Amino acid sequence: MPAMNMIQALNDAHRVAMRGDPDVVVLGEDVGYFGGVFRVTEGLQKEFGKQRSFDSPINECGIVAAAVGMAAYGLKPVVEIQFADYIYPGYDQIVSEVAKIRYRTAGEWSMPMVIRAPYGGGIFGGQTHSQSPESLFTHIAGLKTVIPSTPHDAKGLLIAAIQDPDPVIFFEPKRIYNGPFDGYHDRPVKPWAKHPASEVFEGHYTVPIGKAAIVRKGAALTVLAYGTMVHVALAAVEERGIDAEVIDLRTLVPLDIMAIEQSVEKTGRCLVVHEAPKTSGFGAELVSLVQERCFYHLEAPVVRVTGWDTPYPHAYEWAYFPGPKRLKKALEKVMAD
Amino acid sequence: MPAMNMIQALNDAHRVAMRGDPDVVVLGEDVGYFGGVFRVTEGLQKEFGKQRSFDSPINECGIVAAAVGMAAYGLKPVVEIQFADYIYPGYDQIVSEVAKIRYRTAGEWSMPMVIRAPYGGGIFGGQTHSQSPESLFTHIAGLKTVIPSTPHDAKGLLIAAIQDPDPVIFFEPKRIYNGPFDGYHDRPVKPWAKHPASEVFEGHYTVPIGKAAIVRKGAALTVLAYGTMVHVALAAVEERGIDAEVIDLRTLVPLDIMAIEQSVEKTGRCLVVHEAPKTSGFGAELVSLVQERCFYHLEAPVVRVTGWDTPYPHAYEWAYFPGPKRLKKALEKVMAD
Amino acid sequence: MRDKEPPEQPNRPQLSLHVPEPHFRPGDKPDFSRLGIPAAGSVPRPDIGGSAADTAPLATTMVRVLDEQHNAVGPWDPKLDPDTLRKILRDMVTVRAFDDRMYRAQRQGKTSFYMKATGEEAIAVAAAAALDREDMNFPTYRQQGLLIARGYPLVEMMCQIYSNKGDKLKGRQLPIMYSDKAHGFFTISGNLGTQFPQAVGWAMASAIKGDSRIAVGWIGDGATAEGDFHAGMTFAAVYNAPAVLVVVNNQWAISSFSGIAGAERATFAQRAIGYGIPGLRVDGNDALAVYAAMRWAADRARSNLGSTLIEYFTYRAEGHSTSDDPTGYRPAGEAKAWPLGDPVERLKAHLVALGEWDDERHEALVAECDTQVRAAQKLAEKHGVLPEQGKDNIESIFDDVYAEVPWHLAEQRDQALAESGDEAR
Amino acid sequence: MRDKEPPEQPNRPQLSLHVPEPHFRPGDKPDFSRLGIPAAGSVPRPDIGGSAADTAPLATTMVRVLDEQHNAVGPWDPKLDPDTLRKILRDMVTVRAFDDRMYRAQRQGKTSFYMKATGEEAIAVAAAAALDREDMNFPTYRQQGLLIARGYPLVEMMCQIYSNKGDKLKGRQLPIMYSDKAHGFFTISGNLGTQFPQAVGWAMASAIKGDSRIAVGWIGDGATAEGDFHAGMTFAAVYNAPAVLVVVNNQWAISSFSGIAGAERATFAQRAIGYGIPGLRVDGNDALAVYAAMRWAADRARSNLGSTLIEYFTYRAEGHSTSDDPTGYRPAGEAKAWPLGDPVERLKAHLVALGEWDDERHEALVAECDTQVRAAQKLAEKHGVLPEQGKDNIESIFDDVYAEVPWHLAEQRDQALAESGDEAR
Ligand SMILES: Cc1ncc(C[n+]2csc(CCOP(=O)(O)OP(=O)(O)O)c2C)c(N)n1
Ligand SMILES: Cc1ncc(C[n+]2csc(CCOP(=O)(O)OP(=O)(O)O)c2C)c(N)n1
Ligand SMILES: [Mg+2]
Ligand SMILES: [Mg+2]
Repeated sequence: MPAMNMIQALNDAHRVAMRGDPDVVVLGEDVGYFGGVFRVTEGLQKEFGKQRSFDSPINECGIVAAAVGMAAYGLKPVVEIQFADYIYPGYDQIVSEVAKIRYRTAGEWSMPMVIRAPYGGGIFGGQTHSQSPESLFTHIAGLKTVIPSTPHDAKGLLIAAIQDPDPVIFFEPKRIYNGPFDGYHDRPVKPWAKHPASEVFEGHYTVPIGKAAIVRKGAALTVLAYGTMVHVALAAVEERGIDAEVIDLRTLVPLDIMAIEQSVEKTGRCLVVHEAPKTSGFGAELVSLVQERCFYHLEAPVVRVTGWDTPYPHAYEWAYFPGPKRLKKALEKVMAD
Repeated sequence: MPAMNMIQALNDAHRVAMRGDPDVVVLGEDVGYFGGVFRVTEGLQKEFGKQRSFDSPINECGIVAAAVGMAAYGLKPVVEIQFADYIYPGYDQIVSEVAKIRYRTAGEWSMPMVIRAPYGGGIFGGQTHSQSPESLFTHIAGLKTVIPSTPHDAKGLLIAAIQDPDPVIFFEPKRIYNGPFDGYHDRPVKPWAKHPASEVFEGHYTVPIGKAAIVRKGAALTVLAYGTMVHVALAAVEERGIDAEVIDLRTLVPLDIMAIEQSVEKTGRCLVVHEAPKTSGFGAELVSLVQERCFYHLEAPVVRVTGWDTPYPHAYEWAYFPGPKRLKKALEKVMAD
Repeated sequence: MRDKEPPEQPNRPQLSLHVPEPHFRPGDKPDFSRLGIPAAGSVPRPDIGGSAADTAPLATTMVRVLDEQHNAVGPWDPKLDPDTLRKILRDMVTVRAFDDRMYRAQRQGKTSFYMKATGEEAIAVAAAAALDREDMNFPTYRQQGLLIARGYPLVEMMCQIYSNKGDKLKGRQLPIMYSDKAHGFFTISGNLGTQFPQAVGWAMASAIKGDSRIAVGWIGDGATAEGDFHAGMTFAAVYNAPAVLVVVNNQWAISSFSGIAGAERATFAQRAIGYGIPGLRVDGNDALAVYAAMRWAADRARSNLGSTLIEYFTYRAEGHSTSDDPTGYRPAGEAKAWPLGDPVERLKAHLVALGEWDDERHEALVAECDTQVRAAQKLAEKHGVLPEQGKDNIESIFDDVYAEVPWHLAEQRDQALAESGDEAR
Repeated sequence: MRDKEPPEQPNRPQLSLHVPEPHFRPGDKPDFSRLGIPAAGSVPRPDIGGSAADTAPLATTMVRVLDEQHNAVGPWDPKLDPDTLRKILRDMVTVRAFDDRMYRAQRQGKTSFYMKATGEEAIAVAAAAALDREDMNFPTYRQQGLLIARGYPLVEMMCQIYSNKGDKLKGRQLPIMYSDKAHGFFTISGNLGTQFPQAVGWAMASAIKGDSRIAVGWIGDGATAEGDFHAGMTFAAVYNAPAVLVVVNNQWAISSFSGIAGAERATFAQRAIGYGIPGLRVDGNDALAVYAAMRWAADRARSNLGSTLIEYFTYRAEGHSTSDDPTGYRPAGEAKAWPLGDPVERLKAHLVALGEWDDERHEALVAECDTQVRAAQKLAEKHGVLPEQGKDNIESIFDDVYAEVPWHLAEQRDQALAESGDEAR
């Protein structure tokens, strides 16, 4: 089983899906000849031709709208938004069209498509290359939102997303494209090769949408995380030597509520972690669900560890990013309360 | 003191602000000669001339972008988005520009502007004339989000919003433009005239942004609501004869957290109400804040009463809208737990 | 903040903002003589293989076929046989009868909303006649003529308008937001402009698959201001997409006239030239010109020569919708004064001039269409009208959000059913 | 779902998708002879009072002033005095020296990101010379020449690039995302295109206030595809806004060439004609032509005659940014083959031809600018470089989100300070 980084795994997922289904087409800014600014679509044009993998104009509204038309025709478009920070010009097409077409036509038309976008911070990208806008999509009925945290899951989830009958917003944590990240920016970057989840099956396989992964079993408290923060949380838990259960949500909508309930009912304590700003972030939904459904099991308030309610400040990246210090303080708080 | 409906009160707020400050200009679709499809800007062009109140092309991106340029010049634009459902084409300009310009320029440029939009259901407007997208704005640092529920507050809050140094998203509950609504769609519409809050002071006054209003004092539980739902909640509470404290938030960001904490610490129970879909709605943030800050006072889980996680279905308006039945069931639940 | 006093610049003229104003407001006497309408048959018909530049002159004039004597003249005459002409006439008359009945139905409280296409009937109907049955339309809410011309059952349309038991859209959409794949009619969106670039995407897919079907994207004059218009034009130009892009310029948005969309400085057809796409400006009340232009553009697209933008110039004779009263912003008599006439009357007169039609037959046709519409209405109302709807099948609210109902919607469905006091599944 | 087999239509040609491809890819030998560059001085200069149509011919050719013998010729010769020409030359040389030093600084790990304007220096610099000092620019990230031409301190620019203690933007913005109101330079956005319609809004405000200042909106060839471009053009046309709208066509976005933005079928200047706005296509490497076109457009705007779109045709000689390596998608030698030459060399040669300049003076100038830039760099680095930043003044993160810090940000500020182990305020 080959060891891959997340970019290679995502590239492989495209190839597997495109070989298996001639209706899968890929478009987006710089995705064709060049293979994308993060090289996720590298070589697709060579293998599948310009009619199935090509550059688009710089117009995210047009990219999504073209995908809507293609899906209406019967194709399965996979589009890349170069950075999640640039998805907003396409927001109307996503919210008003992609998300609602199955519903408003009572199923006469459906919108099988994947909208991929690298997201999140930790790369000194400043205000417009670091955002985590997931909760702007989890609020929209009709969309599924998926965020992988390992090469293995990235490939399996992307293939599942391409095969899904419904539109999937697929956010890729760019900070861990090339290696897992424990939150210590001053330590050398570990490559994926050393991580077990870099072992990616060859060929076709899927990781089911809507199922979380318990990445660390534990009894003392439950940590809910996704994307880059899964690795940061794991590191903090180990450091603090707390017997935490760490759940990688993998899919935000539809959420794996069973996994969450079972864990919190067991631990009675819960920490919710994400990079996005706190107010109306997806953590708010998680806290609400936990207290609505596990209230009588809770021994302490559910705590959120998030980015600040400010734009992403370039030079202050590591004071903004929810790193080890913020996590450890929160772990202590949840355990102390 | 003249009795006004909400449309008259908002129109009056425009006039007061425009008379008091020559830099206030109004633009939007159909707002000029015609005075807006809901007539909120009626007569402004006649009184202030075409250079200060005029029709815009049908391009919400352009409307907001023009306002950004005008605010950069030193004007105070007040723009109307014809329905909140049509704000998405302007979303990039709002999220990436309006919200971030003060921050990214360290205060060198500011964006004093008001973006008004009628929102919410109850008028048989179907999927694209009924939406409540407030949580898509409360997540965005740099924006203030205001929602009035009476003519008196509508005028005072709009004047405060126009005078505010920061951009304000001002959502107007269109269902109660002409009269309060108790949630019983089959009962005759009551005009505002009969409601005390239709008494609107003449001339200039403000209702402070960031301050909630306790519209009913009570000890049994706390109901957090805004917009149309304030009136629906009050009616349900009276019917059930529960001694609830009903808080009209009026501003969602920055939130009046003191008012909420004081009330919940007193009552120990909390109900959160909005028309918007449940998942990642603003209710999730409210539930999270209450359980984070009042956990040890809570005698029961905080309950959300919301619209469903579906688009707004035309014929099923009253099965979708969080009306008296849904509220009363929830009130019982919170009290029973 | 701006330095409140602009800097002193003695030899600088003071700037002032230009805000377009329609020529006539309530109380004014409308006069369209300024239009300078070219004579029918006076505009050349370039080869479909030509360049965008070849059509530049056509973007500022008007393709017209029917002359003052009601004869079809000039190079754009599509030379349609009388049966085809009568079919187009019948469909236009049906649209008008349908609009009339449904407008009344709304006024009678049987539904929440309606939009007529009065005065614009030739556009959707004659365009449909020029297209292949398999071509796909991405329409706005004013192209009901496409469905009627393609034989979509009136009862189906009415059930959608009533959001009733017979509505295949399950009462979820605002009235007139039709959708029917089998009749090549993409689901209408309430958000203006979105369908325009979607049509280009569909056309791109058809090209990718080596298909021969083309797409038609429709948009109104006011909505051309949306970014979606630019997205559609740009993608159409870049990929040479097999699409026909249509601007229905009825000169009004809601209360704002086409000048607020930029029509004071250029025609909408001229926009196309700026993208290197051919642009045609066409008399939208002349059914033969409408047909000829659509046929020319469709042939280009189908021959893999790329997209064409057609501006159909017409006049919105009635209110924007049942929520609108145009006397608030334009002269009441303006529709009467409109010089390009009534598309139904003009086609009728042409058939009469051909000796293929007469007043009795026309009256009979009008009566027949009206009867047909009334009959359909009776049938549709058997399935109920809006005020009675939304009480049962509550569970249907939660279907089709996704292919399968996820847990959170299942929970909400149970809650909704409990609420509606009908646990029965 | 689509009927997997497209319907049988024997006499229908199969469609296929056109995907634009640049003329040369890595390994090819670039040859720009196809361009057909018009002779300098050969293009007429219409009156600023004319219509958009008058400029239609200028939208497809190229306004050029400097001929092969380095003389300024033709109606567009702005007849600038030698001192003005030397000032423009100096500013261009300064931009190049600045880019060179800051590019190295990024490579040395002193900052995270940098973008050069190599080969495009004439555009921002000569345009600035043609504008009034009070006019407002809404730039992209490649108009550093505007700041340098207006005398903005190099140290200020460098402190922003280093996000250091001297950075007036408090380290919040990506390098080169400058902002300076006093120098008429609006805050650069990371989101492409947004500034273009904002410029029109500023111009509308100036007109509303009876001011005489105009706005200039800048955008790249690739970004013209964004909806914001259409918003800007539409608002400019509707309100006849006193703005100059500039497309810097350097023929490349990141890895995609201008054909992916629609340039195969029309020039960017032609877009303007479609809106009824004058469009000029100009040799962007000819400083005199750049100046003359901007001056013509600025005079129009200031005379309340409305907006003009200028396409400055140039070539992005280096990578898109420090994150990009162009040899991955275009021939390495392409910049050398670019026929419109180096804007610095061309202006130098013109001054020499005028007898107003010579090689020694030029070498002296280059050395002087380099020294000036190095001196500024020393000063800037006294305030620190990026890797050392972000450790103190943590509380500043929470300022300027709003005019006043609301309770929730105050709480987060305390949390951040506690975290950074520096309770000291
Ligand atoms: C994005 C968006 N903005 C605004 C509206 C409100 N609206 C509905 S129809 C309309 C006027 C459209 O005019 P036009 O495009 O000329 O089409 P017509 O009604 O004349 O056929 C407006 C402003 C909308 N539906 N969507
Ligand atoms: C909305 C948005 N989409 C995508 C990007 C990513 N991006 C940054 S620069 C660039 C290319 C822009 O090319 P062009 O407009 O020609 O400007 P140039 O770099 O050539 O000056 C792209 C795609 C962005 N910054 N914003
Ligand atoms: Mg119209
Ligand atoms: Mg470029």
